[in-house]
Amino acid sequence: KAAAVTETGRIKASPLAKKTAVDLGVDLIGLSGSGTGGRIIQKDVFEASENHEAQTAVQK
Amino acid sequence: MKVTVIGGGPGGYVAAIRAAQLGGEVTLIEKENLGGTCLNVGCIPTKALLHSAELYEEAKEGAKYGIIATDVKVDFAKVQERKKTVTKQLVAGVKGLLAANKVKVVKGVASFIGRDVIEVKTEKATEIIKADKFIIATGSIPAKPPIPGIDSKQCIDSTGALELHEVPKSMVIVGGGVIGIEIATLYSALGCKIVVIEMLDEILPMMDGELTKMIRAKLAKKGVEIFTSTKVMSFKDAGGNVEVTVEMKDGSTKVFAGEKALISIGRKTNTKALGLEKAGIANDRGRITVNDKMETNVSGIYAVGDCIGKIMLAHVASAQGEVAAENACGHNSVFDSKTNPSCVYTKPEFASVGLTEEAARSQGVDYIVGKFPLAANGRAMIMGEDGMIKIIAGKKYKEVLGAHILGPRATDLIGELALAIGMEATIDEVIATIHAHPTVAEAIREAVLALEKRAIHVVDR
Amino acid sequence: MKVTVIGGGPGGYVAAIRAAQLGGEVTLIEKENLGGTCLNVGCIPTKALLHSAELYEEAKEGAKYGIIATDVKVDFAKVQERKKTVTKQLVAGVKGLLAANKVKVVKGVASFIGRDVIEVKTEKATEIIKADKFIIATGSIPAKPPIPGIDSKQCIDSTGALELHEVPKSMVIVGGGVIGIEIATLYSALGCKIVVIEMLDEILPMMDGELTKMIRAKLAKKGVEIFTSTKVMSFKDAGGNVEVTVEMKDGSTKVFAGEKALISIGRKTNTKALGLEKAGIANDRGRITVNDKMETNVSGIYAVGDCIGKIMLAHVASAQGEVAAENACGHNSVFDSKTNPSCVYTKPEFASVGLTEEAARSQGVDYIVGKFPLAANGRAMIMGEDGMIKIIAGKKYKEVLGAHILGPRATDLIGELALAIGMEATIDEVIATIHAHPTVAEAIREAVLALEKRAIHVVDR
Ligand SMILES: Cc1cc2nc3c(=O)[nH]c(=O)nc-3n(C[C@H](O)[C@H](O)[C@H](O)COP(=O)(O)OP(=O)(O)OC[C@H]3O[C@@H](n4cnc5c(N)ncnc54)[C@H](O)[C@@H]3O)c2cc1C
Ligand SMILES: Cc1cc2nc3c(=O)[nH]c(=O)nc-3n(C[C@H](O)[C@H](O)[C@H](O)COP(=O)(O)OP(=O)(O)OC[C@H]3O[C@@H](n4cnc5c(N)ncnc54)[C@H](O)[C@@H]3O)c2cc1C
Repeated sequence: KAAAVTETGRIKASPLAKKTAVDLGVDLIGLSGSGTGGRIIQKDVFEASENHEAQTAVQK
Repeated sequence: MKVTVIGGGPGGYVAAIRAAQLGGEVTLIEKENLGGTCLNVGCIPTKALLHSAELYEEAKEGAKYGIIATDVKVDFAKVQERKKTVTKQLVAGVKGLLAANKVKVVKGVASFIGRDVIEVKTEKATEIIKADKFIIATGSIPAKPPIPGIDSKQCIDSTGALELHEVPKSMVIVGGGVIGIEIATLYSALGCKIVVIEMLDEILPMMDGELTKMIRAKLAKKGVEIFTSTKVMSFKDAGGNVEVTVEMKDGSTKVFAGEKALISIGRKTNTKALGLEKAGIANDRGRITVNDKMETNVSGIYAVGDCIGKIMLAHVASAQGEVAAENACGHNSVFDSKTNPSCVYTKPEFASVGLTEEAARSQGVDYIVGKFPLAANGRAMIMGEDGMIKIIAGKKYKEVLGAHILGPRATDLIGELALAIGMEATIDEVIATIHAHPTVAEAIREAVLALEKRAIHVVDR
Repeated sequence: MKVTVIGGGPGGYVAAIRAAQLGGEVTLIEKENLGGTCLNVGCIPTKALLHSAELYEEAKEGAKYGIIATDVKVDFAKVQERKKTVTKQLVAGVKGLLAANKVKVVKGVASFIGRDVIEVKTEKATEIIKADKFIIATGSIPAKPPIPGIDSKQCIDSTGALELHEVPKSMVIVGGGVIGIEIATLYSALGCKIVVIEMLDEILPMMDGELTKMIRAKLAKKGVEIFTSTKVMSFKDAGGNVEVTVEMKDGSTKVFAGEKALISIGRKTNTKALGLEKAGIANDRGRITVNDKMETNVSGIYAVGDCIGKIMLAHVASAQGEVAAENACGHNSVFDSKTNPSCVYTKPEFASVGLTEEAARSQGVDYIVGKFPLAANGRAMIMGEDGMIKIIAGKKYKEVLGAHILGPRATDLIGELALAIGMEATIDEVIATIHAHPTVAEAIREAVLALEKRAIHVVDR
């Protein structure tokens, strides 16, 4: 997995990943992308969302 | 890195070139013709013949467009000659590309004699070749079902159908898959009376059912008779004809006679001669087992294309060939079929990528559908064609999940939607893209707009 | 919301439908024919005639493909009739769409008499129409330069060229833009001797120069003579012919005679009758000034399409029409031309999107180029065509910046690359997309691979 932020600070993410991230409240910054050329795809957002939920559950 | 590729079809020769680009020392073994099924007896010859057939139909119907040709005839020998010119040129091209990439080509039959060694029976001798990596791309051959009488001389396979010297007066086509339907399109255009017998309840089962019904109607209009849910029981040589006895949907028996019977019920992997067991390569009745890196169970041995018995398409073989070559040369590539288009060269063309509506439904995907009829597209109208574009999108995020085009240039138009699926585009991105006027491609945007009931050139309700 | 649209071309009628979809109470004023320039005397009639011309060429050359037509003739009256059938059908379609969307259509000439009110001179009366929002889409008309003798009866504009009753024996075309070159393609195919005079140093200045040279060579092969850096000095009626005196590149004078002279040096905005000053609408010599929301300086008044005098293309007019309608109805849309394709219906077709190499160079963009010759593409070869695909990408991130296609189906193929540019795709995404075999679209991927010197079907060095 590669970091999905370019030198110019733009986040490389698919449109579907972006919409999903907004919907699930996932922050794309810091996510790494598993798509072509390190792009964040929906799968990455789902995984991040699940990890986040798992972490919050542990913290509680 | 020594890489040996077995088979010179679109899977093998592409793998060989890619491996050479990455610095491999590559040998390619091919027992017959470079280009494999695709260039010699598959994709290219069918499309070359179909192009002539299309020109014939257009010339005959020219009067509608003010182009008057009184006496249009098919010189079938010439048609075949043109086909040969094209295939020869492309095969020579492949030879040249391999040479330019310094791939050593050996003519002969390869088979494994160990995990890292094959023997190649050439015309004169048997060569032993050792390599670090092997890529198997031996393709497939027509399947021949054990139906009584199938050895009648009038029973031909796709290779035979592409090499006829005359247009037969009539033909019974057994199997309504891509090959059967393309050959039906070809010979019906050239004046042959065609009957298609399909065992399943629809022809072209991988395509979207709604559009398939439209192409069926078009074929019917041209006199192609199609019987689905119908099973061939036997063939009988009846002199000039072959008699094909079938069991109809309702259980009754019927006999169709044809000058030829084309057997196009599928293809099977061509791995028998390979000695897979000698190298311990896992396979399922001849279909080589691979993971998404195209690796077999034996480290260093890859397999791609028809010989793995999954998606039997030339562009899939080539895509897998690139992946295997990259992995063989130390890179890390995976094959993903989600952008893989399926095309049928009917008239008009028929193309599909991603989920069909049937697949979406059976997978329980929450989807919406947008459609646009090409009868409302100016460019299609100018060409005297119609058809339909149908887009399947996810209900929640409206990502493009599938696209289906029946219409002129469909096989080339599908590329835009394959890219959309690959990039996880939602319909917003397709809508934001300006589509040139007057093109058939405009109708892609309209079909996508229709998903939100906001198409411009069709009344949305 | 009361929305009044002035002009029923692809800018106006699309704006009207979109505004109606968004709940607007819409009136559309059109002084002549719905569909405007595009459907009546522009895009559609040219392409309808060109389709017949293409069929004629194909029928004549059929022998190469085994299709023998001994006596191919053009029935030009029939060709024109077919064109009329198509345009009539499409115009009737627009009428139906407007009705279905409950757009009120008024036939008459509109002009502003205040900031929120127009008068419409209909056949019988003058109507006064007030509205909350106005969308101006009055299009353009052929420009007529003040050259001596231009009023000679043999001098025609594009409208005249599309309505000839016979194919002229010879034609001098003044202006080598899209319209001039399409009409050259049309009539040269039908047997007319064509000379094109272009003032600039190249025809089709918005297209990529390298590919333009290729189409120039193809036109030359068909007998079209093209003179660039050449200026028309005067026209002279010489009975059956018109004599066109030009100043050649080297300063010498030459006279070309033709049965017709087509003046296709450009188009000017059609805003004179509008009374722009009465509403205080800012404009630059008749070109209405707008921002990227298609708003004029007067709040509530929008302008789209040819009448703003920027990119004079039907799909741009329609895209801007949608934007204006959305903004008029309270949404927030902007027009962005970055995915806008330019197409020329030569044989083969010619299409472009994004930066040309010339533009990239002059803008100082750091770019790389990938090319693939269609002579190496199986599908193009089958069709008997060749050409070139050329991709411009950013040097650092390899994002697609421009794409240029000269080849069969180019106008439809460009859609994939327009989407790529719109999505800021890098070449990785195009490469990861499987392109079907055998299609022309495969060559897009090859051209992109060539950017990294890893094309498969051409030798990269
Ligand atoms: C009539 C027809 C039309 C088709 N049309 C299309 C189409 O339009 N689009 C599409 O995508 N696909 C089409 N296909 C399918 C396409 O041809 C195959 O998917 C493709 O050729 C598979 O490529 P491959 O490299 O895996 O195998 P192949 O092309 O079959 O090549 C395998 C090669 O390996 C050689 N070989 C086999 N065994 C050995 C051995 N032991 N030693 C040495 N050499 C060996 C064979 O001689 C052959 O040349 C069509 C097929 C047919 C029959
Ligand atoms: C020969 C030719 C070929 C072309 N080919 C192509 C092509 O292939 N692709 C492409 O994209 N573009 C093409 N174009 C350009 C295209 O036709 C125009 O860009 C497009 O029509 C512009 O649309 P519009 O709605 O802005 O204006 P128009 O189509 O010009 O429509 C304006 C309408 O407004 C009406 N009108 C004007 N003033 C008034 C008034 N005061 N009151 C009421 N009504 C009024 C006019 O009668 C007209 O119907 C071509 C043009 C020509 C001439």
